[in-house]
This record gives sequence, C-alpha cells and structure tokens, in this order.
Amino acid sequence: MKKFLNTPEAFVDEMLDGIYRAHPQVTHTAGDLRCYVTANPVPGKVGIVTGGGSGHLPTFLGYVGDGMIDGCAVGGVFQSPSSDQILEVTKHVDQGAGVLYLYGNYTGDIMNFDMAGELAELEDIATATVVGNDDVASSVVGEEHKRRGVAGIFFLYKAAGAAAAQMLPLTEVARITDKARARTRTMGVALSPCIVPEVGRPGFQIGENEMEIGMGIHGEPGISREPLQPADTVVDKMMERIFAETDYKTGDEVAVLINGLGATPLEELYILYRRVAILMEERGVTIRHRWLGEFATSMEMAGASISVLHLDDELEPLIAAPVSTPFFTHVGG
Amino acid sequence: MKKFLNTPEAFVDEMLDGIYRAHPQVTHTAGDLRCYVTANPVPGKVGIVTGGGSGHLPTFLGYVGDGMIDGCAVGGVFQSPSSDQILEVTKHVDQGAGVLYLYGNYTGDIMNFDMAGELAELEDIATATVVGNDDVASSVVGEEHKRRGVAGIFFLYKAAGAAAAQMLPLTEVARITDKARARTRTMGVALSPCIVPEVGRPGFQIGENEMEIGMGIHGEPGISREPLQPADTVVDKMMERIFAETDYKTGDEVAVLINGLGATPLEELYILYRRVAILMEERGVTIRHRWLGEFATSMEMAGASISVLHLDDELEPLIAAPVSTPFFTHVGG
Amino acid sequence: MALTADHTRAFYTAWADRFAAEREALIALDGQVGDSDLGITMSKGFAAARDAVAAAPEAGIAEQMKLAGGALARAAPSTMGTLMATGFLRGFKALDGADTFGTGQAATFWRAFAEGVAQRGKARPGDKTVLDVLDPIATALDGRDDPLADALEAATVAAGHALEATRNMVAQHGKAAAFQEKSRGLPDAGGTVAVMLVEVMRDVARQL
Amino acid sequence: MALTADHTRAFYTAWADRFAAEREALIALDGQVGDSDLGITMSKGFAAARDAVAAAPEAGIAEQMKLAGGALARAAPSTMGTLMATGFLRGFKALDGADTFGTGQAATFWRAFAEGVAQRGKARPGDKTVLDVLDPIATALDGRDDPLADALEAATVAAGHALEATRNMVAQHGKAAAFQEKSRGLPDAGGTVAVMLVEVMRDVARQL
Ligand SMILES: Nc1ncnc2c1ncn2[C@@H]1O[C@H](COP(=O)(O)OP(=O)(O)O)[C@@H](O)[C@H]1O
Ligand SMILES: Nc1ncnc2c1ncn2[C@@H]1O[C@H](COP(=O)(O)OP(=O)(O)O)[C@@H](O)[C@H]1O
Ligand SMILES: [Mg+2]
Ligand SMILES: [Mg+2]
Ligand SMILES: [Mg+2]
Ligand SMILES: [Mg+2]
Repeated sequence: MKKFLNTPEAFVDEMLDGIYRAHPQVTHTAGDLRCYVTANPVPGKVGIVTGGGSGHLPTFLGYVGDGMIDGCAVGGVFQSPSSDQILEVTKHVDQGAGVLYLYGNYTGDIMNFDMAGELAELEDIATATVVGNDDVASSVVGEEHKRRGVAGIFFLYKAAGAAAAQMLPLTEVARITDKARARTRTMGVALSPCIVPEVGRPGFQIGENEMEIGMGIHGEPGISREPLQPADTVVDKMMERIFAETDYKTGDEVAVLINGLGATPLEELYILYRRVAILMEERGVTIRHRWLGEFATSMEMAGASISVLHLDDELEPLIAAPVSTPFFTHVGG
Repeated sequence: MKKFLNTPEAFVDEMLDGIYRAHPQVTHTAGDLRCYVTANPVPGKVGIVTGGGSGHLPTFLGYVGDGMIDGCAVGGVFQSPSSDQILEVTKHVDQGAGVLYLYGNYTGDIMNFDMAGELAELEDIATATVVGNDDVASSVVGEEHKRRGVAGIFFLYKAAGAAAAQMLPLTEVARITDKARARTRTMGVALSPCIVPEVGRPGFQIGENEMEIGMGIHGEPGISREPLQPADTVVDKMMERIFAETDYKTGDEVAVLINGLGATPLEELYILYRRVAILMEERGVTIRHRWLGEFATSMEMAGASISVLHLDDELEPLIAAPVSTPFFTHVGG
Repeated sequence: MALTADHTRAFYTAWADRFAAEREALIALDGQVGDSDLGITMSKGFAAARDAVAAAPEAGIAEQMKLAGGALARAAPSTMGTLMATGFLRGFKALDGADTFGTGQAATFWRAFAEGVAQRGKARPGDKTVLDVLDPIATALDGRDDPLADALEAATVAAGHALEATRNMVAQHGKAAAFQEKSRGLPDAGGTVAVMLVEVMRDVARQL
Repeated sequence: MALTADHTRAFYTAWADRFAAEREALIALDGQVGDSDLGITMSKGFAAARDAVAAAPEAGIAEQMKLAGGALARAAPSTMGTLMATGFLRGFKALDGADTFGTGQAATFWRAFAEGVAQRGKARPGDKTVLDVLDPIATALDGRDDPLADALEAATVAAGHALEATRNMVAQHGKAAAFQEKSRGLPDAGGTVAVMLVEVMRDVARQL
C-alpha cells in the first residue's frame, strides 16, 4: 500500500485537520472534526447537509461553501458517518428554514440519515431527503431506487445549492433537487482497484489489459469485464446505456461531467470528452455546461465516469449559477 | 499500458480537440491545434507565452486564460514544441508590447524558444525570457541554473499574469517574474512511474515499498531512493532541503502549492499540507496563500511536490489577484 | 441460572475479543461480495461497546445494552454497525428495568433485536441479510424455559443452520446486491456476525 | 566519385530506414539515463525529412539539407531533433549552390553541422554529448582528398572510437545530467545517433 499517511487510523482526521488549516471558509462543530460545516451561514436559508464515507474527495465535503451546500457529516473511508454526527451538522446549519438531506444511495448512509432525521424532528428541525441514484450500471430501468449514487450528485448539489441561495422554501428546494436527480445519469469504468487504508490491500483484482464497465466507486462489480478498448469505443459503450434510457431531442441541452476516479490523467478525460461531444453533436444535443476533472474519486483508482444532466429551463440557470467552495469554483455563466 | 486513448500517435491532438470543444475561452492559431492561445486577448498588454511537452496537465496550457498567460506551444508527450510553433503563438499573442517567454529549464525547450526568439526579432517582436528552475533536487546551491523547472512555475505564471494585467511594460513584467522565480523552491517525491503513450512501458522501476525523493516530472532521478516512510517524515525530509536554502524569518509570508503528480489522492495531499503548515507555524511563517491539487502532473505517476514562494510586498498582491482559465480559477484575495 | 448485571457485563468483553480475533476473517468474507470493511467495523464497534459498558460500572442489564448500542452507532456507522446498534437499543427498550437475564429475557432481547434490524434495514426474510440468522435465533428461543446456557446452545445451532441456508439465497441489499448470482454459494457476511454474537453469548452463559 | 543531387537524395531514405529500424534500440538506450524518447523522435524526424526531400524532386544538394532540417525541427523538436535540425540547416548554408557532394563537401558539411550543434547546445567537448562524436567525424574528414566512400569509412571508424570514449565521460547536459556518475560506462545516446548518421552516409556512398 503506497500512500502518504502516518497511520491508517489517523488518515481521515489528519486529512480533515489539513483541510481546516488550509481553508478558513469551512469549520467544524460539536468539537468533532468530522462535523464539517460552512463558516459563512446564510440566515433564513434552507440548509443542505450531505454525508458519506471518506475517500472520494472532493465528494462529499468539497461542495460545502458559498452557493452550494452547508454541511457534511464525514465518515471513515467508505463508511457512513454516524447519526449523531449528522444530527450535529443538521443542528448547526439549520437557519430556521429546515434542512435538506442530500446523499448517495447506500444502505449505511440511508439508515444513519433516517435516524438523524428522526432525532432532528424531535428538536423541531424539519428535514426533507433526496437520495442520489445516478449510477445506471447498478440496476435496471424500473428498479432505479436500487441504483447507487455516484459522481452525478455533483449536479444535485449544484441545483440544490442554487435553489436554496434563491431563498426558496424547503419543499421547493427538495422538489427541484429531486427533479435534477431524476434527470441525471452516470456510467463509470474502472481500470484498477483502490486500497482502503485500514484494509491495506486492494478490494478486487483486475487484469493488466482489462477494464470493468459499470464498476461502483467502492469497487462494486459492474456490468461487464472486458479487454481495454480504444477510448472512443469505451465511451460509445458507456453512452449507449445512457442514451437507452433518456429521451434527448434535437435542440435539448445537457450538462456533462467527465470525472476521473483518482489515477486517470486529465489528458485522458479530454479524449473521453471529445467523443461524448461528438455523440451529442450527432444527436443535435447541446452541451451547455461541462466540467472535467476529479469530482468523485475512489482514492487511487484508475478509471472515469460520465454523468449527464438533462437540463430544462428551470435547472439550467441553477447549474449556471456561481459558486465558490475550497474545492470547486464556478464563476457563473 | 492502461490508458484511455485511441492511438498513441493521436493522444495529444485528440486531447487538444477535446479541450477546444470544451472551452470556448481558448482557441488555436496558424491552423495548428498545438498553437494554443487565449480567445480573449487584451490590447496593448504584454503577451506571455509558455510551452513544453504534453503529459503535465494542467501545466502548461492550463494557465492560458484571463489574468494569467496568453499562449502555449504544445509539444508531444514530454517533448518540446517546435520553434515554428512557438513563433506562431508569439505572433498571435503579441499586442505590440512584446512577449515574455516563460517555460521550464529543459534543453529541448530552451533551444526551441531561443530559435523562436531569434525569428520573432526578425519580425520586430521584442521578447524577454524567464526560465523556471525551482526543482531544488536537481542541482546544488550555486548551480541553480542547472535546475529543472517543475510545479513552481505555477507561481511564476500567476505573478507574470497579474503584472501584465496591470499593463506594465515587458521589462517590468520580466523583472517581477524573475523575482518570483528566484524566490520559488520545489521538492518532489515519486512513488510510481508513468508511461509515455508512444513508448508503451514505464520509463523506470520503483519497488513496492520505495519512494524516490527529488525525482523529476519526467522520471529524472532524484536525490535518494528509500523505503516509503510516514507522511510527516516524508514532508520533513523534503522541507529540510527547502528550509536549508531559504531565509524565512518570523513574520514572513509564503504561498504554498501541494501538487499531486497524477495518481495521488487529494486526501493524501491534505495530510502532506497539514505537516507543512505545522512546520511553517513552528518558524513563525504565515502561509498567506495555498493551493492543493494537480497543477503539474506526470500523467499517472503517483507522488507529490511541495512548492514554496517566499512572498514580499510586491509579489503578494499579484499572487492574490483573481484569474480564470478553463483549468484554474481563483476568485481573488 | 439467570445472570445479573455483573454477569452480562462479560458479554461485551467477550464480543470485543471475538471480533478482534475475527477481524481478518470478516474482512476477507466481506471482500468477496462487498467492500471489505466488516472486520474493521465490527472489531472497532464492539471494542467501543466494551469500553462504554466498562466505563459505567453501575449500569444495569438494559442500560449496558443502551450504552453498547450508542457506542456501536458512533464507532461503526456502517450498515452492520448501525443495524447492531439498532438491535442493542431495541434490546434496551424491551428489557428496561430487568434485574436478571435468563432464558425469557434472552428470548425478549433477540426478538426485539431482530425486529429492530428488520425495521431499520427494511429487508425481508430470504433477502440474504443478517435478518435471516437473527430471526431463527429469536424463534429458537421463543417460549423455552430450559436454563439459559441450554437455550442459547439451541439458538446457536439454529443460527448455524440458518447461516448455511443463506448460501442458497441471492443478496438483495447493500453492496453484495450488485454481485447478484455471484453471491449464491457464499454465506451472508452479516449473518456470520450474528452467529458469532449468539455463540459468544452462549459461551459466556456456560462459563458462569 | 562525387555525388549529384540525385544521389544525395538516397541519404534521406536510408536515414529514415535506419532510424525506423533502430527505434526500439534507441528508446532503450535513452531510457537508461534519459526519458526514452530518442527512438521515437529520431524515427519520426528522419521519416519527415525523407518525405520533405521526396516532395521536392527539384531540390539541389544543399536545399535537400534545408528541407530535412526544417522537417526535423517541426517533427522532432526534442533536444536531439532540434540539434540535428540545426546541423542540417548549417550544412545547407555552408554548401549553398554546390553541384556535387564529394569528400571536400562532406568535410564542409560535417564541420558546419558540428559547429551548429555546438552553438545551439552550448555544450563543450567532453560533456558527453553528440558533439563528442560529431567533432571527431569532422576532424577525420578535414583536408582529405581520397574518394568519398573511403573518407567516410575513416570518419565512421573515428566516430566509433569517439563513441566508445564517451563511456568514460559523465553527462553534463539534458536529462542524462541528473544521473551523474550513473551515466559513466554507458555510451552517449546522442553520440550513438551521430555514429548511425555517418554510417548510413558511408553505406550510401559505397553503393553508388
Ligand atoms: N437492508 C439491510 N437490512 C438488513 N441487513 C442488511 C441490509 N443490507 C445489508 N445488510 C447486511 O449487512 C451486511 C454487510 O454489512 P456491511 O459490510 O457493514 O455493509 P456496508 O459495507 O455495505 O456498509 C450484509 O452481509 C447483510 O447481512
Ligand atoms: N546541450 C546539449 N548540447 C549538445 N547535445 C546535447 C545537449 N544536451 C543533450 N544533448 C544530447 O542529446 C541527447 C539526448 O537527446 P534527447 O533524447 O532528444 O534529449 P531530451 O529527451 O532530453 O530532449 C544526449 O544523449 C546528448 O547527446
Ligand atoms: Mg462499508
Ligand atoms: Mg525528451
Ligand atoms: Mg461492507
Ligand atoms: Mg530523451
């Protein structure tokens, strides 16, 4: 295991200590480094709280900041935060307008957010929940509620954050976020495994010339393991699954996210994007917004994912809105 | 070789095609994808041109954009661009105020920029040159002119870009950039090799538990190969070399760049930063600005570098100035 | 012989020891159709439970369960950690005020535990989860009046059979669900933890 | 026999063939104390030079050198590519207007080539660079008046010895410089290219 760390046990907390030392824009509450909150709360605004396992930077905590979300309960590597921690973050970010819980579809997280929501209710904090489930590979059409949440949650944070920044009420923020959720699809492909520090060895093996299409960000198995193919072919296979369950029409607009899983060079992400742009062009679909880089990683896993949000007139300006967090800046437009 | 690409030969040009499709803020000139220039030139401003081999994204072209630099001649992977290409970029970005050549200290690049400068002179374009040589590991004190240029060039682009944006004349922009150069130091450490697409195999080997302190961004050998040690020890060893040749005093200010070489997770960069922050604190030095992430990579190499710019009253506001390029945004302050 | 609060205290040390010893085995088991964290979360969670109970020498039988549940929830908020936490907290509610822990209390505890897990996890019998072992444990104890050690021996046997039966099931929840048919043939990882839970309780009851 | 422009044309095809054949060997050689690109740049660069010359059937002896130099500069702007480009462009300047290529012209060509490389690269003799082979080639040809093939044979022998001598030097320039003492014992990669250059020229001269 080749990682820059001191001890596997201290991995998450020393990372957080580094983040707080680097970025005065964020802080923590309840005396717990893992209860991560914005230092610039907006009075009267709906709070947005996320949470989940560590090991996916900038997901999840990286989206806490101006114009995006307000707090994040930080779990151990690939582990849910506790309901107590979620509750503490909830109490801290609540500005009287209630709190949206927005996180990925994993059993541990669901159970802990549910528990936290029950506890928050006892403290008279209203909560609503939207659970990201964009990973097309993880279940079939009709069983979307079983799908995992992966990089596409970025769009949900963006939409939710912009809606909340407009001072909309909780129900509206939740409705809009849920619409973004329903219109977001992601396909991933992995080339190498990653190592959870406390485990110390890879969670799975993959051959020197193999790729796994549809693999999850914790190494969950995908749709097919195949020999690595030319980049355009890989994109075609991934986009085929997305096109199969979306109804893009000529003139429609989308936002695209090309996400590196951790060890894939940015050069290669642009080669993937090129093909996505060609496929969209062929369909007469405009890529109105696009981001390339690392948005939801699996530590040192090699691979990439493609997320597409089908825009509409309500979502487009929210996705375009400016935001600034320590990990992600968008100047707007 | 596990890379998302179509053919090794098309790697650079398809990457560039992807970049142009993604970012209307940049374009190319002379009918050559590799002559990369800003789409928003500023009349009367000193132009800043860089160039160098591909495979280091966002270095070098990623810093072309508003408030930073104006053009980049793009070479093949780890190869210099040609003097013709540098000349074309020079001609395109020249706004009558002359052009600063700002690139890293590598023989191929120096020869081609020198040739281009001679040709530009024939076309009545004044040029000045600053060659980044921040890599402490690559030569001893007294022989700094032999040192390679690595991630620290980021600070030079930042300073040069802000100086040029103030409409200072070429001599001033060059003087300020050279001052930033003289005050920037970088130390790197590598954990794994990378593969040049057209070569198809790693340029060197490194043992399962080894690291190489001081390795260059093309795999040039460093100072010592040792067993991987705890992150804090690694930082201490790197910073020792930087502290040995700088004269930080209590109350001084620095800018710090923690750069991932390609495959190193952001989590680990924050663990490294934490230790750097502690060491600076011990010396009474304030980290006034810091950036963490991938700024100068070696494709899929695992490892990191630490760059420090010793600020002064002239450099600080330049480093703080806002910039926006497709690859790097700083909102200012 | 029914146990007192001083006796039940020993459960928590024994669980902590057992899950420390099983750390690698559970990592490997979860690694086959999951994310390899089960050994880490169970050893951490039960160590925290042991420490929480040890730190409260006055705590009664039910309170020990509450302390253990809270500690598990904080130290191991994974799927299984949270389910185990829920189970212990339900045990606390069901046995609140109990002075002894005999066969009747054990039956109450395991039934409450299983019901809590079912509600929290929303799994159904046959879904290849910890519930497919917890439910048979509770059923085995239902209405018995033999000594605690004997009753727990019967529950342990039932748990072992139930775990074997999970081999023929296909995972419907959590990370294992993605493996679908590949999960067939393997015992459920959470179910394996449940067997260990009841085995350790039996062993402690035997020794007292 | 002195060569005409129709003959010298054959140099460029032969160089392209040779560097295509040596691609892997040069990658491996540069990989020992460099960045492994030499085989790629030389095969690409000389293929481009061949194509540029082939596309201009009217070009004279010197113009062929100019075309080759320009093509090398564009197709292979690495250290060696740029140095080779500079060498050919200097050859063009020194031989501009020449109708034949005999021993005298060869001596002029190689001297101009070596001087161009020296100026562009700012290396000194003994720095373990291509210059340490180019210079002995030019010196071997200096003032000779035997037939071209014989003169080039002598130059090739001198080049071989000179390359051997680079083994005892320590690299002072380029990526190899970082390897310092480790570069001792190995022949210089750029020097190896220079040997191939003159070998091919000799072989072509022999066949005509
Ligand atoms: N919804 C559920 N209800 C009950 N048990 C579940 C559920 N989902 C998963 N489990 C149990 O959890 C076990 C895996 O636990 P754990 O490794 O903690 O999960 P994860 O790593 O996905 O958080 C499974 O073997 C199964 O017994
Ligand atoms: N300054 C210099 N002057 C002359 N020759 C040089 C110089 N620097 C390097 N060389 C030659 O270049 C060779 C390496 O060429 P190449 O692989 O193209 O370099 P790089 O990959 O560093 O651009 C060396 O073996 C040496 O002969
Ligand atoms: Mg887990
Ligand atoms: Mg090179
Ligand atoms: Mg697990
Ligand atoms: Mg080389």
